[in-house]
Amino acid sequence: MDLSYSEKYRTLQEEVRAFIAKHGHLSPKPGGGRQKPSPKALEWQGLLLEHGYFGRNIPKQYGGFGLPLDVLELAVIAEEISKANVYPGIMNQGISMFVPTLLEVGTKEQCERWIRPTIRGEVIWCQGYSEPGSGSDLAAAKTRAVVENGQFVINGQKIWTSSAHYSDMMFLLCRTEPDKPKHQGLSYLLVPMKTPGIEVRPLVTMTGRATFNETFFTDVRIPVDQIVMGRGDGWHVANVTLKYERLLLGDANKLTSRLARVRELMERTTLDGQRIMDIPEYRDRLLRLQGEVMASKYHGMRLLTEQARGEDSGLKRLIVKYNGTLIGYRLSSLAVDVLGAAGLAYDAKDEAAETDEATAWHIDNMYDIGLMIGGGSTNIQKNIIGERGLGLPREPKAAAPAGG
Amino acid sequence: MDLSYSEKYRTLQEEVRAFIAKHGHLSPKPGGGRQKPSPKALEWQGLLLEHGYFGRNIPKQYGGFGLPLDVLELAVIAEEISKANVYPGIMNQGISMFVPTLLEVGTKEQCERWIRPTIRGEVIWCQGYSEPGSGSDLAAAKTRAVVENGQFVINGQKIWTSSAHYSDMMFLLCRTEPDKPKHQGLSYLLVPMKTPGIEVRPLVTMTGRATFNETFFTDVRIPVDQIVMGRGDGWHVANVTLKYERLLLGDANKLTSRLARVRELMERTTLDGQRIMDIPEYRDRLLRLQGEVMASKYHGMRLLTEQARGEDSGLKRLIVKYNGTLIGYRLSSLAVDVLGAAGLAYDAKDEAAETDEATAWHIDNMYDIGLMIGGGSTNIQKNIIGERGLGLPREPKAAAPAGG
Amino acid sequence: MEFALTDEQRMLEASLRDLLADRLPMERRRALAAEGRGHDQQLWKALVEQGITGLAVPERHGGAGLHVLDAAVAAESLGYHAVPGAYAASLVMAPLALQTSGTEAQQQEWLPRIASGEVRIAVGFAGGAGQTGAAKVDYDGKTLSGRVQGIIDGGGATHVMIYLADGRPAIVALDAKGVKASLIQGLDRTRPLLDVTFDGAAAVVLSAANDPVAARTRVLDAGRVMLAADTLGAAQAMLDRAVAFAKERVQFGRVIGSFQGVKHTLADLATSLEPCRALVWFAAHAQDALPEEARLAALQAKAHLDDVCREVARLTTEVHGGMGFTDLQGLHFWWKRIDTNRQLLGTPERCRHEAAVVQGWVSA
Amino acid sequence: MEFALTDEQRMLEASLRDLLADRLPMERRRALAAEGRGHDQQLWKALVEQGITGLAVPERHGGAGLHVLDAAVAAESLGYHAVPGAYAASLVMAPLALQTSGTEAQQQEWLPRIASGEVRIAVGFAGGAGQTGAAKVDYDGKTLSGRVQGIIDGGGATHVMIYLADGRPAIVALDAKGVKASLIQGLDRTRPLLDVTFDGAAAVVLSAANDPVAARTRVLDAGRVMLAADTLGAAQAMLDRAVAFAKERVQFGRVIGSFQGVKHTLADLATSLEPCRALVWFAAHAQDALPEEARLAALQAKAHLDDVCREVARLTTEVHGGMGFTDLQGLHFWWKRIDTNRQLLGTPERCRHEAAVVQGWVSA
Repeated sequence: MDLSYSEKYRTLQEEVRAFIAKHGHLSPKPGGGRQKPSPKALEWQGLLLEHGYFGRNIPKQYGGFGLPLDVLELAVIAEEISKANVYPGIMNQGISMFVPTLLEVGTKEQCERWIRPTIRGEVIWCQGYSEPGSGSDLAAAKTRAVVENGQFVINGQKIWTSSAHYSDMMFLLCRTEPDKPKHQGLSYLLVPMKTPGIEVRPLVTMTGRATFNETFFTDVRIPVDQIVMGRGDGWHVANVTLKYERLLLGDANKLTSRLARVRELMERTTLDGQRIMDIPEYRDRLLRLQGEVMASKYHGMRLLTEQARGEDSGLKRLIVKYNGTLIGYRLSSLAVDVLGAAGLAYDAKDEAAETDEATAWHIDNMYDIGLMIGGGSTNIQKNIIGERGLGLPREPKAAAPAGG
Repeated sequence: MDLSYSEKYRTLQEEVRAFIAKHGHLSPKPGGGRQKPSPKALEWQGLLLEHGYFGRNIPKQYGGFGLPLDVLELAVIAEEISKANVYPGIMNQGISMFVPTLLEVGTKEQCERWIRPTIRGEVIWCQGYSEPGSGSDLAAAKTRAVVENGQFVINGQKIWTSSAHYSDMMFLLCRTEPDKPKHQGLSYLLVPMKTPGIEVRPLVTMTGRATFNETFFTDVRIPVDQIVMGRGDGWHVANVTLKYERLLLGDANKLTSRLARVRELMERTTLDGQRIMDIPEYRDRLLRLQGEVMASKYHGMRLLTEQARGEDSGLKRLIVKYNGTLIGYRLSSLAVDVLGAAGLAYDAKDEAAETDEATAWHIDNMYDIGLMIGGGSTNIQKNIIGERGLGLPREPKAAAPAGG
Repeated sequence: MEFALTDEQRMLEASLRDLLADRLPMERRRALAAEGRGHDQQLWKALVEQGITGLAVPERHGGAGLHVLDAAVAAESLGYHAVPGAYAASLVMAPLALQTSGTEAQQQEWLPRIASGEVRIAVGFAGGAGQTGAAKVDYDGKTLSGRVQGIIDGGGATHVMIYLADGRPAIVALDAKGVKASLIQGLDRTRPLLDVTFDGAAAVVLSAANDPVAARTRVLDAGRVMLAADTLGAAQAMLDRAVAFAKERVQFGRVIGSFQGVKHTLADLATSLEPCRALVWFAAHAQDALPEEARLAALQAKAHLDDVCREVARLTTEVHGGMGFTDLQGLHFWWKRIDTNRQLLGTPERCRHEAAVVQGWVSA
Repeated sequence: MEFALTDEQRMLEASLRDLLADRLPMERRRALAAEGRGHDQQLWKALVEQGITGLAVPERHGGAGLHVLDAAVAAESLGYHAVPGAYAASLVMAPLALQTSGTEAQQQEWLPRIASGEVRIAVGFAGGAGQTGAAKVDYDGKTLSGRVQGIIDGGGATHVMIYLADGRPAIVALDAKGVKASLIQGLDRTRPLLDVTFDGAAAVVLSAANDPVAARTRVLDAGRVMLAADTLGAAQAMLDRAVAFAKERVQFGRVIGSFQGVKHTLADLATSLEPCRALVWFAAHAQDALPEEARLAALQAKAHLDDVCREVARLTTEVHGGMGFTDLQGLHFWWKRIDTNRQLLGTPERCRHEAAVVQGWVSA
């Protein structure tokens, strides 16, 4: 057990600090939710890429920095960027999920064509997986593509396409081989969002904001070579992508800073003239959550070490997202209770949503519910933990045919 | 809403009080767990039967008091007996489960033969349902009975036969028609425990006490007419019995008095010189449980009213046992924590088990775990609540054959 | 011994639910939430005709003279249908305040107008109610100055009643001079709160109670029972919808309600929610019939319902999957209602602490 | 940055577990529990040979001079195997107490005998440790009088160390005059506590610490970390057994682990238990390496482990069905161990309160 960084990492730490001291003023404000990158953000992204503080492990030929993976380096960079409160770089589904998928199963041509503009933020991707009828059962996708005159002709509907309204491209899971069994009939297509026949409608969530969309396809035509791997391989490719989604660590730093914010809120909020921190029933809730957050934080450090060693963390990794989401929800629930009646003012529509403390906490609280649902419902996560983590047997196949 | 008793019940209340004033000194001490009734208990039982404070709704010809069911009368009697802290009468599986089963599906001859001695405490029954391989899956019973020379010959093993070591009879669920499907191959036999070939071995539980047994059958022979309903009807009869087991209300009075005991314990126990009731983290746990207990208590009154009206309470009734068991466990856990280090002294073997406060709470706490498991595990209870209470569909049948 | 609703109470419930099912389809609710005024004249008129405005007003003042339990039955139905508009404060707490603290003349002046639906009084507290936010007013014998946040039933209010620190309620017209009232667009857009700043606003103070603090406590507790009943109705609506959804929605070739993951979650929620109804009934009944148990029951009902129903709200939303998170299903109206009720008149933490004090388990 | 056990620590763990798996089959554990002496000379000898008695004793006094984290690794293994006998107090707290509060001569006198396994010191507190029960002694400069309950590691103890109210530890031989010691047959019969009444018993007081209260706190916190680690091991053992059982046991024609009801329960337990290990490691590491974080980490580790593992104990027992409730499976040894650890050196309620004080969130 040694919680200090060795020479190599301290040097990197110094480098990053120097970079921030010199260029930090060029950084856009961090946060701000999902939107098309501003020119300022694109410029900052270029700087990060150039110094290897983004795309550090992506091959040079595809626009990255070309270094071998060293998760501690990544942790050092993330830590310094977070401490200095500068923009960590563009993060979207194209960068976090599609790029690693291409690197794993794409052709050299596909990598050359797509990775560079994607990581530079010039091409924005959205994910076309979920459908209204198949939320967690992705393999039941009904959106169809048939080949006509050397083109895929796509018809159907996708939901939860978060950035569809400003995306350039979609990676789309759809059914191309209707005669084959459920999991073998899918393909993974790359669809320009400007193609005629695509309609994007905003999907308002319980927060009152439209951060997601529904996307409708009516005779949308794309060339048949706009496909990753072959026809019928879609389920395999989609799972590669999902693997990278699940690898996105439930961020323990986020829980730690959220805990600190709730603590601070409890120290300055009063109820009938009494500081809420002095009311033991509230304080005990905070202390319980502190225990959870500490365990998560040190667990994250343990995982980081294993990752750095190239060890397979198995169960330890599988639990992170589910655990972190639930703790995050309990923290935001406590914040909402501390704010109390005076904190019920809520206006998610305008600028206040970003700056008003009460609105921000309420949005977080509802968004946490969304996180439990999104990316595979809680039930599916528990199945994965039970089956892949603990080795328990799968549910016996239902007699009824697939679909629905 | 009217929480007072009408004239009729106030009269009964007066009667019971007068009875207790006159005869109360003859009552054995209440509690004391599962044991063969003492002569004193048998005498008291006779008094209760004679006055209709036991077996009130059992036909006179079978030794009961012969009044029509009026649950409010029963509640009044139970209340007065509980308040006066006298012995409420003998309670065992024969009385609470077997007698109502006979009344529902037994022949007149069977009722005449068995009910009177059973309710008088002269014949003690034990239940032969569970087997080591089939805890919650009762229909998978493997204990077999084959007919030879006009007798059933029984071989196999039962577990959780709580009073087997002092019982006179067992109602036994066993397989008599091995060629028929799982649920249609069972019969419900009545077995004298003195029959040669029966061996009862005590089963020590986590409490360190042997309140249960395993019962082994080796070529045990009983007449073929010692059966309730016909061959192959065992599953039906067993379910009648189980229905009565589930009808035994999770006793809200028990929770209320347990809550009061924990409160009192917290008021007199100190930790580093401070009264535990004054430590807010403990007090808050008690208050949370008080909310649960109050809800259970009034829910019980609501059910009682519905029962008195002959209404079907459905979901409301199905949840009672599961809910009450969990609250009971949480209450005994709190008591164990209040007792703390000084309360770790534990000796379940001798008399102390009945009289030592710490030992009694620890036994309760462990027994609560047993209650969650017993009578159908928590999972089965949740299935029943979900399926019968909320109308959710059953699990699809597994492809694999029954058994196990 | 009858622990049950009377036939009259069942009829009140049935007719109210029929009315609301008819008049308040999801699109209407959504439209009213979008407006955010917390009041709809058409719906209000229908509720007046149904007699809701007069439930807690004595017969001699033009009401039905019913008890807190009747009012709770109505509150549960309003919560079940997530009804936009005033109720707990304007139609239960305010009339009760007038009866406990008003002179006969004051009652004569105000109660008939509450029963007729003409006057709607939002209610707030200058401290002591367990709410966060500004809560301080000075009364100089004639006028009020100060600021109170978190005033309940702001939507469509004509007046506001503020409980002074000494336990007396003061009524101020919202269109009076020296009153600056903001309707707060809040989490629950169907029932906005008021934030009012008073600057020498003319006030009518109700001073007829012998023990004004005790009188205020009765009103507070009645309000808590109403919020608990409303939360109960809202949670029951969410559970009913989740059960229905689980019976229809197919994933992995099976109706999702057949998976134990979903089935057991719903069974757990039903197990914790169903006994809540008896607790709410008892707490409401106790307000009128069992004075010695009234305080504890109101506080525990508020605390217990808030906690149980927050879990119901979270998990029933989860059972709906992605659709539960959208505005399409509209589940969030109930979610927000439950969360809002929780923050008013004392969170569970605050109510349980007061319950300990009431029982002498700890000193105040 | 290496948040991981060293190779040496892994080897310590592996060899200890091999030893225990070999020497402590279920029948042996059951037999030792039936005896109830909390000490087995044969097992003790094996542990001495393994070096467990010298783990926390400096090298110059015949020990291995290892850190609290090493001791925690051993504690987890002992908990995993529900080992009857002394550890947390006798082999970690007592040696640490001697190092923090003893003179060089006192250390020289006692530590080598601890390392050799000859001396086993049970540890108790005359107040301030968050335990219920009698906890009061007077020290007249030479002898001790009074009574202390809940003394840890009573089984096989040769001496007892009592922390006086002023923070100094006093060592008394159990066979000394004026000592009446009862080995308490407790819930966990593998590790009985002591209840000792002193009546003018000769005592050696360790007075070398500059700040005796701070020195006592270090010992208490190290003890809390040991109990947390032991509880972690015990809970992990129960979870491992429940998972194995769920893979084998067939009901309704299916392996029960394929039912979501069981699968999700086990997934939930694994999710809450696995991060506990990192918390225990950190808390142990902090005791030596990060003084500013040591107190909070020890208190939170004790509280969090106690709570998480009580649920693990309950639900893994339930997963076993009726067999879990019997003595046959022996699961209850772990259940009782977890519950016993919870009651020692402060329950979660008490530890969290102290954590709030330590952080200045509230005044003591």
